[in-house]
Amino acid sequence: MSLCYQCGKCSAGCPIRFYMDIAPNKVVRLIQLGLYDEALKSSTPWLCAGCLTCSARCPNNFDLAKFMDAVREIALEKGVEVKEKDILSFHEAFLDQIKMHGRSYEVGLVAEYKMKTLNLLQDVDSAPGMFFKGKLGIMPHNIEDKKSVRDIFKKTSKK
Amino acid sequence: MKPLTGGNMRFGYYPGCSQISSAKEYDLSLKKVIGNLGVSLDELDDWSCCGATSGHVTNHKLANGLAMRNIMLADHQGLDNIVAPCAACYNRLILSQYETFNHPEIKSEIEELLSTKFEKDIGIFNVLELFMKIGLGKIVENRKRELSNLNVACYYGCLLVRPADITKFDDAEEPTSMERIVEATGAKTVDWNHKVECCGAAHSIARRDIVVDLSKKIIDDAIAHGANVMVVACPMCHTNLDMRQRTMKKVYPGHKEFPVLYLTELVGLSLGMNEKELGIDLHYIDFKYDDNIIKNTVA
Amino acid sequence: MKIGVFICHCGENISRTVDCPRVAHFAEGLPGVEYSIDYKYMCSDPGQKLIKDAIREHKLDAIVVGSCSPNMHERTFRNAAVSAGINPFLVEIANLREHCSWVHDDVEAATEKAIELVRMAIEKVKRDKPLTKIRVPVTKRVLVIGGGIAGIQAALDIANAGYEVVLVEREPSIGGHMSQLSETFPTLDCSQCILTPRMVEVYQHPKIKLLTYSEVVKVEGFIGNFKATIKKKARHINEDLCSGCGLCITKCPTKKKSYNSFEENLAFRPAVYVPFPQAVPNIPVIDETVCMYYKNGKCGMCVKVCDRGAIDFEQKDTMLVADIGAIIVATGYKLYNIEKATPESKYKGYGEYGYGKYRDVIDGLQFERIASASGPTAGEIKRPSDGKEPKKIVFIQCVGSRDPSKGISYCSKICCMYTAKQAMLYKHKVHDGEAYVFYMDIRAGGKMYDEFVRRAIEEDHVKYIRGRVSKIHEENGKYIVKGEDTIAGMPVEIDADMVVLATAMIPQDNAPKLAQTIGIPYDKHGFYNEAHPKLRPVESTTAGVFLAGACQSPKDIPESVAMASATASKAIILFASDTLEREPVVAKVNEDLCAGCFYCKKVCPFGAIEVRDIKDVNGIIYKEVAYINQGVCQGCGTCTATCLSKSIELAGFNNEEIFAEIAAL
Amino acid sequence: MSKQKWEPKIVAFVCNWCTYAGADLAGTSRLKYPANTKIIRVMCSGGIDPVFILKAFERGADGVLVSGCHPNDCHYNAGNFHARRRWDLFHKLLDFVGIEKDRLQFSWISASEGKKFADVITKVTKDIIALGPFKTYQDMNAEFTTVFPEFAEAGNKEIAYEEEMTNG
Ligand SMILES: Cc1cc2nc3c(=O)[nH]c(=O)nc-3n(C[C@H](O)[C@H](O)[C@H](O)COP(=O)(O)OP(=O)(O)OC[C@H]3O[C@@H](n4cnc5c(N)ncnc54)[C@H](O)[C@@H]3O)c2cc1C
Ligand SMILES: Cc1cc2nc3c(=O)[nH]c(=O)nc-3n(C[C@H](O)[C@H](O)[C@H](O)COP(=O)(O)OP(=O)(O)OC[C@H]3O[C@@H](n4cnc5c(N)ncnc54)[C@H](O)[C@@H]3O)c2cc1C
Ligand code: SF4
Ligand code: SF4
Ligand code: SF4
Ligand code: SF4
Ligand code: SF4
Ligand code: SF4
Ligand code: SF4
Ligand code: SF4
Repeated sequence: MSLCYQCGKCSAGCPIRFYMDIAPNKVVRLIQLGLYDEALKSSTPWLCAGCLTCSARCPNNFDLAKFMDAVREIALEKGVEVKEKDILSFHEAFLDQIKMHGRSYEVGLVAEYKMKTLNLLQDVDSAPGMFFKGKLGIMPHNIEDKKSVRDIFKKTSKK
Repeated sequence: MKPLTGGNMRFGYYPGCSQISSAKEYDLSLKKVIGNLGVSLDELDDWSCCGATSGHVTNHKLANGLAMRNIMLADHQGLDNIVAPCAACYNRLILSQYETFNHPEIKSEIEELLSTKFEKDIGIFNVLELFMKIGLGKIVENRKRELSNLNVACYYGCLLVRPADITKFDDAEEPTSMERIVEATGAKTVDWNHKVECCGAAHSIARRDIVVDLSKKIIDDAIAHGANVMVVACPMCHTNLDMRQRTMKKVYPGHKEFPVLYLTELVGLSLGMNEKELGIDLHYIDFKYDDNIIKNTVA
Repeated sequence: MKIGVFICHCGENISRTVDCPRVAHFAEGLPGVEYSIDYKYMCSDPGQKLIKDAIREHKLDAIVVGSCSPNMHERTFRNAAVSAGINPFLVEIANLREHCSWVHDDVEAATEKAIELVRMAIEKVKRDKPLTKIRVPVTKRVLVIGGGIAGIQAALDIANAGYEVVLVEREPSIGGHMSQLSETFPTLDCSQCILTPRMVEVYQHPKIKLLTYSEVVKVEGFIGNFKATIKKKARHINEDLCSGCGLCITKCPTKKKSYNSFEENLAFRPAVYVPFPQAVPNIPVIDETVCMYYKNGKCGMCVKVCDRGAIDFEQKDTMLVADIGAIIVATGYKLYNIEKATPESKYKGYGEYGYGKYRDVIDGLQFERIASASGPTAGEIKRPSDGKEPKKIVFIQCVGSRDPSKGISYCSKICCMYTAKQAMLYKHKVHDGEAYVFYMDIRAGGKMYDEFVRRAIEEDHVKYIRGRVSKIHEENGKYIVKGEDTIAGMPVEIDADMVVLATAMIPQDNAPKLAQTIGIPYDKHGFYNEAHPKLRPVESTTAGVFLAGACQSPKDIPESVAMASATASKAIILFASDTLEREPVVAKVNEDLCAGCFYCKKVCPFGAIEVRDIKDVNGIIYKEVAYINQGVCQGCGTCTATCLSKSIELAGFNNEEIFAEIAAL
Repeated sequence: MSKQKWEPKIVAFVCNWCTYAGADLAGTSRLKYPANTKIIRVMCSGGIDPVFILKAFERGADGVLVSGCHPNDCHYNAGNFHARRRWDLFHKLLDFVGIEKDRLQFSWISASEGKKFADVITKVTKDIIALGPFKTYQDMNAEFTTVFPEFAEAGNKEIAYEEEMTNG
């Protein structure tokens, strides 16, 4: 983490920068200064799309994208209140599908996501199209050895 | 079908979740096209989801575990390499494997998690590398259609070439491998700005607003540089850039529809296959290629 | 052999923990010791007199002094011995203070150790051989490699002191990068105006032999006695006949055949050219790769117009050999740019900034040419792509520098300053223009330097934004510069008309090769290494080779000039006497024993070992052996430890002497 | 101090420019360390012949320390680099013939590291005391000298190889 010399190149190139409350480099700075709470409650780590633009361009080879992964993980462990709840709900719903079926199941995902966020109207513009084109399966794709995947979840669970 | 030099090529195949649902046409066209070029794919038995963005953004160990389960299956199945057509899967698999083999702590952690031992480094290829391995000459030789009316914007997105020191196949800022493949089909490529810009795929559902803005910028830049079609090599990119144009039209009233193809579909067209065979009719934005006539595309 | 032993108390410094009389008494009983005594202050005048008297009185052949570290007073005691008639290398010091009394508390243990140290010294001195300092003659001529401002300054200083200089420049003209600059910080005086007179002075100086369009291909020998081989490339123009009228240049039909490298590829030049109008010497060269005569044997226009008959298509490269006493390396730097933005060039390198892809994204030297009154735009600020005056210009600092991901960890040191200068020049020329500078830190250490940067901000209203730019892309003829103002914590996007990148200063392409030719070390980037970063900053570790200017690390003009004058004085110091005197601690090969394996040659860090043929009476070579050049050998002894047949001895530290010390334990 | 107790004999081969000066600094700083070690000065650690060490053991030394400039600080540019390669091999050889590795120790001590010098001497002395007197030299002497030429040969070959690699 001391690799970051706060040049700001990461923030300058971050595609999501305009939607974030503080710049990605500032998240690093706050952690460098030991101000964990401030960093963890910002929306930035949640909005980060993991696109690796920052890591690819960082002049000092600091892997900021991976750092963001770690910040989110710590925030979840510490139970810090998440600013971008919808995003977290999405990730949770996505992982739940994998836990259940071994593969992602889009109908289940959307259903669960909507249950979590109560944002029932959000996806109407694409789903009908997808059904129409025969792309969204009504049934989930289950793998055979679901237990092995569930085990991975169980063993890595933080709760 | 002409045999390839050095006999038939076989690759392991990790389709990834999108390939069996929202990106059916990618799966379809991939299999068709490379079959035509004399290459066959062995699908990984009982593969599971790589965890995608949601995995690594929330739980590092889980993410590695989900990805490495598939590497383990590939090893058990005796595969030396696997093709992962989705950029996100490709990125997850290659990074997890890299971490596993370069960090002894992570290796032992994952080995314990999956009760296995990792010895073999499995080659992980994306579709671009797959075409490179097959050889561009093969495409040229088998070309049936003249695609020279197409001005193609090649879109790599963020996860295909990054991090360049691990993926090691192309330049991170100005990659050119996709252009070379497209040029092998006889189509033209345009030089544009946003070929490695992120479309925000991870937030496709939760923050539609962001994704629409970002995708709009990408499409506009391609149009501004004279492209009449865009080619992608990732189902997530495709979802955002094709399907999201529906929302785009609402948010940006003047938006004109712009066709987005999978790289495999474009290659398929040049090999003489039709839209239906390649699943192009499943796209949200229509694209018809009736020998030298481009209809319904922004010129 | 009669040995004298002198044990010093150093006031109480030694005698507090070492029983000095007992040590002296013990030594007295050892074989070979003729005389032994202890005394309060050996280095004092009475102490030295005591030593001298004892030498004379007891007819001593060698002495051992038990005192402080040899680093302190070895020279004192050697001088005393010499004045009493003993060879200085028959003096050994037993370090009883720093290595004994000061580091131990126990009197018994310290005394015992002192006794052993003295005994070891006695055993060594018994085997010491008288040595004389080595004298080597000095050729009083300096080879200066590189004719930038550093090379020019060094050459002039040395020549003005009355010594001969051979100045070798790779390009057709001297002047280096300084001749390309517009105005120079921190005074904004015109670069050409202050440089050109010096270039002319070099050309006219009777003591300077100027070899342009030439390269040093081989260096042999050692300090005071180098032999340099210089390749003079064919100009295809007879320098003695040419009057520099320039007619051939104006008439040559290949007007736009190649990029003008002096103009940083912003202009073209014909096959026959001088790099720039004020070139020294003002004699053109013909570029064989472009000239039509070399392509198809046709044209010959230049021959027709030249009334002096100076064109010579048959001219060949020639080799010159010069005897040289000292070498000054002043080969300067180049910019990290990978590829310039020429219309055909492929984009590579700094992909995210579109460097080499967008024609209006240029580097610092290109801006210097655009701002220069003698440049391709006659000093008007215009974009290379369409010749329009840019109304919004962005400067980006630290491009490549301080960027380990691109392989450069260091700060290029001058770009903060020249960026401020260029932004200022822009504002002076384009009054309604806006100038932005993206920076990480401002490094403006120097007299009037920070004031200069402040002036750019306060008086010329250049907008400084702290943060590195991530990406530049083009949109409708504008360059969208995406940055982050890390102080405000806000993203910034500027739609600029032109972007200037302050790219890193890196060594010349051939820097490592030249270093290998001369035999000097260089760092991982290719900059030449100084002998000591603080105390010997202008010397290389190879004796007689000095470093000036930006070839050692990024430098501005004042520093380059200061270094150049320092190297000149180092060379002049060397020439102050006719011969060089060196410590005689050098290695020597026993030719009878040498097996000719040349492992020693491989390990010698100074390249002091050569192959020598041994011939029989008929002059037929029957054996090859190692030969150590005493002028080059620095006496490290690495060869002696490497030699399997034990054929090499290091004077003053030979195996016998060391074994004797070990045996005395 | 009574003489009954066994005191180890230790020889330190040090280079003139760095470690010798470091030892001087330990003195000027009045740092204390055990008196068992005697210094033999050579110009460069690159010039220390393995034979010196064998001789020292032969003459009854219980331990040997070799110390020079830090890598890259060498007064002679590269002498200590050769030393390091040679010692790596030599150390392996000692192990091979059954001399405890700790009897021969290496360190890099610069002219400004007086404290380090004192610490190293203290540590080496402690290590050697722990190993006890060195008696086996006579027994293995014969064996050693037969192995030695091969070792030296191997060492030189490696140096030569290394040089070829670095010079192109
Ligand atoms: C954009 C820019 C603006 C600058 N502005 C200023 C300023 O305003 N003020 C200031 O003080 N400094 C400025 N500088 C710095 C200045 O250019 C350098 O400090 C100075 O030129 C260094 O001089 P030099 O003689 O060491 O090297 P150079 O000028 O590089 O000269 C080296 C010479 O050696 C020759 N050479 C190279 N290799 C060989 C070889 N193998 N054999 C023979 N000859 C060889 C080269 O052809 C060249 O002529 C600027 C630099 C840049 C990049
Ligand atoms: C806190 C600090 C830390 C530093 N650390 C470093 C570092 O780590 N590395 C580094 O390279 N540099 C360092 N420096 C800088 C370094 O101290 C100077 O570069 C260096 O000492 C300058 O040497 P000088 O001979 O020019 O001047 P000085 O050291 O100032 O010597 C001038 C001498 O002239 C004498 N004098 C003054 N006036 C007269 C007179 N009228 N008549 C006769 N004698 C006179 C003075 O008594 C003095 O002895 C540091 C400086 C400071 C303040
Ligand atoms: S680009 Fe790298 S060094 Fe710069 S602020 Fe971002 S993480 Fe830090
Ligand atoms: S990885 Fe996250 S922080 Fe980095 S550029 Fe992408 S979105 Fe921004
Ligand atoms: S070569 Fe002839 S024409 Fe050309 S400058 Fe010299 S004298 Fe003039
Ligand atoms: S012969 Fe060559 S140099 Fe002379 S005028 Fe013709 S092209 Fe130019
Ligand atoms: S001088 Fe300034 S611009 Fe140049 S590398 Fe150093 S800090 Fe960056
Ligand atoms: S005054 Fe000193 S501390 Fe401040 S910037 Fe300059 S060198 Fe650095
Ligand atoms: S190492 Fe010894 S034997 Fe071999 S060449 Fe050198 S001096 Fe001769
Ligand atoms: S003593 Fe050192 S410098 Fe002299 S010849 Fe031997 S290895 Fe070279």
